[in-house]
Amino acid sequence: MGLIISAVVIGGGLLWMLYLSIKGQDVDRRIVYVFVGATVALAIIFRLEFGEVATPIVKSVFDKIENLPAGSKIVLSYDFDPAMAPEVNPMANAFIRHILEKKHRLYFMSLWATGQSLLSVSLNDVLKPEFPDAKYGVDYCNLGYKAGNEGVLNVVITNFRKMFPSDANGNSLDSLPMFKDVESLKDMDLLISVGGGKPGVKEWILFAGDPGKVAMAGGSAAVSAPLLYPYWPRQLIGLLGGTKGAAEYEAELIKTYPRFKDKSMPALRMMGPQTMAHVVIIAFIVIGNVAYFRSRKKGGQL
Amino acid sequence: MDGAVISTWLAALLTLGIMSFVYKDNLYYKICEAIFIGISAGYWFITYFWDSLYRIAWIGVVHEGRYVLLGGVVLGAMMLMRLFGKIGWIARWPLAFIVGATAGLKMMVYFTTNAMAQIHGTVDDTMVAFGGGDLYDLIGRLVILIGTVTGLIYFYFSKEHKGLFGGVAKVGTWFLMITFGASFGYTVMSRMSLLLGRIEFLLTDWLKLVK
Amino acid sequence: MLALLRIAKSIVFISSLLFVISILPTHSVYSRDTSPSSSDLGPITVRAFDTDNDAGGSITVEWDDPGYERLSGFAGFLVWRTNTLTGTSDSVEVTPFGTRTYDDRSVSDDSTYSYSVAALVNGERLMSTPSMQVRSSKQWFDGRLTWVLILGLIICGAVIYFIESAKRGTKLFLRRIAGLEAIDEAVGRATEMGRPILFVAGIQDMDDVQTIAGLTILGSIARTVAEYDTKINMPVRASLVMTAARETIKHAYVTAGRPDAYNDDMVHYVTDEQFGFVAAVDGIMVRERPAACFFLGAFFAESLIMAETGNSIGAIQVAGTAMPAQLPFFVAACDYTLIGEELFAASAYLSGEPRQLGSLKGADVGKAIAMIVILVGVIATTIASAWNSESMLWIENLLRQMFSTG
Amino acid sequence: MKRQIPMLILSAVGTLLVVSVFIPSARHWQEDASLYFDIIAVFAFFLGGGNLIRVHAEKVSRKSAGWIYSVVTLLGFGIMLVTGLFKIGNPNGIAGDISQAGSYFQLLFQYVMSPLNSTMYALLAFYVASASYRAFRAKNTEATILLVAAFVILLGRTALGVLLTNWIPAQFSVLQVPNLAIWIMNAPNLAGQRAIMIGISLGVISMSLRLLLGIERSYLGGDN
Repeated sequence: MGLIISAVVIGGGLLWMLYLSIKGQDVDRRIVYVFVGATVALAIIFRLEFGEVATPIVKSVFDKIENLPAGSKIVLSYDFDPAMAPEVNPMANAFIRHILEKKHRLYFMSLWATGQSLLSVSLNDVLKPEFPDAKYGVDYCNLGYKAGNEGVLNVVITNFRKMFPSDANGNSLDSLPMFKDVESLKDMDLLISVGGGKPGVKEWILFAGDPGKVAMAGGSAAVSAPLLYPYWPRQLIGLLGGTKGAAEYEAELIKTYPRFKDKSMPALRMMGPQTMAHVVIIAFIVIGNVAYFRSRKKGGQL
Repeated sequence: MDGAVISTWLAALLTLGIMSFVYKDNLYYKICEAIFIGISAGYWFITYFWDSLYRIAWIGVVHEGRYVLLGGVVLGAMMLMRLFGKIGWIARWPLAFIVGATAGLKMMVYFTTNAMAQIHGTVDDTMVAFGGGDLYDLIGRLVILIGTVTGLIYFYFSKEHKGLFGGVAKVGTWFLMITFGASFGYTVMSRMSLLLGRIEFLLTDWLKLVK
Repeated sequence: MLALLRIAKSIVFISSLLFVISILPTHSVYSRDTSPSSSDLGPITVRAFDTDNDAGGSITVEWDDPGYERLSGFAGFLVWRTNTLTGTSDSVEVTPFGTRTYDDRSVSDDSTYSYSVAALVNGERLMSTPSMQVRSSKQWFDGRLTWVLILGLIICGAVIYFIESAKRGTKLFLRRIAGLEAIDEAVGRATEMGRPILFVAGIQDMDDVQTIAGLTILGSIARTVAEYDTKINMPVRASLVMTAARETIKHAYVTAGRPDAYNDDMVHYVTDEQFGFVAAVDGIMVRERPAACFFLGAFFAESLIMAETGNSIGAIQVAGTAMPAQLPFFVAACDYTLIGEELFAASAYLSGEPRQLGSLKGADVGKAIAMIVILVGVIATTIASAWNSESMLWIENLLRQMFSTG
Repeated sequence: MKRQIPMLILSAVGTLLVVSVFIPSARHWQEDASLYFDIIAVFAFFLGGGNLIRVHAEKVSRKSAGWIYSVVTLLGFGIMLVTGLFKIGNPNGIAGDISQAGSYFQLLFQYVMSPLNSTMYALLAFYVASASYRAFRAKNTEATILLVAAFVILLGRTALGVLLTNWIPAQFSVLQVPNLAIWIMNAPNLAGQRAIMIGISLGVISMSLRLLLGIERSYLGGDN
């Protein structure tokens, strides 16, 4: 039913735009805006979901976490702000679930001031309710945010305590058991940065992963993912690009650990409406070109 | 009404206010914009204040005895001389410090990580360009090689883009266009997801139209 | 992706092959099943040396394992350190399985040390003979960066050479850049229409070299603006940029001989928040309707929001950034876009000053080197692999060494 | 004098930091420089924030057009300063983290700033659509190449691409749209990115040298 309504509304609208274009009228940009909004809203109201299969670049991150021996040390850095959160937060949550499920030790930090707030949301909404046995200071800890962008990495690559004398809650690092054998980032088994701006995955590669020779994985907004491709697979073991990457990771996680099936997997859910919106944009490009060639045939100027 | 309801309404009203801008500039948007500017400027000032001034400068100098940081404080104080007309020119000193540090640091970072690493990567990717692998690999490597070199030729400033050189530079622009088109197409999905997040908030959390 | 994957696969394959070869002998002699007693095994040999390329305070210890790790009661290797000046000894670390090296970062450059390594088997310490005495020291030069230094000197040398030769009056040719010629046109149009100019120097602070590049272009634009007496509006996201931009514009007005027309309010701080800043800039655009918009500096997601809003009010738009991810949006929505390097070259072009132009010619030498290296590298590796040429292999390895950055 | 000393500082700091890359024991200068930058930036904020207050206060006092919005901005700024400086409502008091859940500062961030931020960012979806409609037209060779590349990638990121081309037999699977999209990302796109990145780094080098040598110094102002 929903599918039919959406198809009629969206298809009809597109045909109307095509008709206008063939008649040689240019479509007002506001119509384009209304259309995009309506498409997305319809797709949300009548939920559509597609299956996802992990591509190699995502699978390699999953396999890395999957195959590290239990108790490995993994840093997860929240390098994003609320604006980017819908796209990359699902990645961070999927990482938390996978890492703790595998009984690794998880060190949270953030290079973005706004990241620490989102980090505490993750801790309260995902980590604490789903992993009640995880002990603070033993299984995970939160270093919080430090100003200084990649300068922070410059320091912690040789010495954590110099930059973080204490964690986000004011405990000295020496009082946390999981910091006993950690001096710097070099002692980690895997670094994961989730972000989409600067500092982000790229800065982590350049200032931490590369100089420290520590395995590095990333999650990034789709916009910056192509820039990170050149680093894969040499300087980056894998990368989750955009909601699609997040959805692939979620699908892989559910496949391997069915107990997460009933948990919220926002990226998977978001893929349906996105695909719809995509199709509409493709249609816009086609219609735009029809309009262009029509006007050219008539000898009109653009 | 409890806090959750108020906060949802507040967020929804602000969301709609900003969205109204795509239709046209209006009073509602102007209010949201004014709130946004005031709140966010305050937010950042407070964040810098506690994280840099207090945690780095004050704790660092007074409690940890890292007197080297005093240099930063002195330079920062010089910045404020801008407020006093006559000796305002002193503010150029910290500015000069920052520009010098940026030039020095960024020059080396860009040189090693952008230039050297990318050249290394290109040689690596196109290695054994004419041996090994199947046709697919071979074409891929050749394309990377040709694209990188012709792209660089496009950026070459000291020769007119004419004749053969101009032709090669033209091929370079084609590669740049593919790059731009590909990045654009690739990005569309993530842009959509942002809008999705907001509309979902409006429909689910606020209007409760969708569960 | 497939090509990269194959390369990755072959790397994994070769390295695993090497790994297998390297562990073969020990495998065949000692397997867990035969369980030799510890007395059958030879001594552990230990080597300690100053960690290379560091700032001192660190000694690297390496040892080989004659087979202890395969004993059933093995618990790890204990690294034991003796300070040979004071005679005190202590254990520094028990290394995890499979480790044969330890970087002791708790030493002082003023002492000498000797290291032993003990295999911990069934609660026993099977101690090696101590290593030679060693003292940590700092290096004055990081040897890994030799090629960075050499290549850097060549490129910087080329830039300086051309600056100097331009200073002496050598004529330099530079091709035209369309986006730059549009700048005067844009300013002119704003003047004719009596509408202001909007200038945004990116959204990064002064610690980004793109912001500085944007400001240097602002210097040229502001001079034209001052001469034409056009209005300029420059909202900024970072306070330091505000200070620097004011200096720049003021200087331009003074140079143009109109210092009295300058006003600090031309540049105003909005907010440090990325999208708060965008909200304000969009508001300015639709309310003040600038005839020309300049977006020159480091941009992120806001690039398209600003450029499309500018497009909707019909302004002439010139953009320039070295953020590759944002270039497509500027290309799509602006009239002219300075792509990457052109942003940095723009101020030199606009100034027309020979020394500045010379520096661009120097950068071209860098590009020539890059192209030559890529081509030579590809030819050498191809020949080396196809015909087993020793000399080509040597060239390939040399290039690899040159451009590996650590 | 007013220009020579800053020039001297600039060149000396820049040169020292370049040199520090090569000297292991001098690397901490880079950290120190980053910290200095942070500290200077806070002080500079007093100028920026001051400017913000002055501009809006002037609008209010002159009752110039839209002065009421300036009142709102000033109020918002003031509220954030007060709640943040005194950490009002912070469960851990003045020693607590500023982003501590429950503090007024954090509440304002979460319920006012966050939605504004996300929505402003979300507007991009509209602008991407209008830009696609208007700008992606096959006007000339360059525009056509741009359009085709974008089109293939767009198709490749959706199920539509799979549906359209999965009739292509396996030995030509490269031509299936999703694979073609990946190939474009990894071959020609990568090449273009590389050329841009190498160009940028050389641009930064020549720009930095112009700064360090004092050839380019418009941002430092004049002698007055």
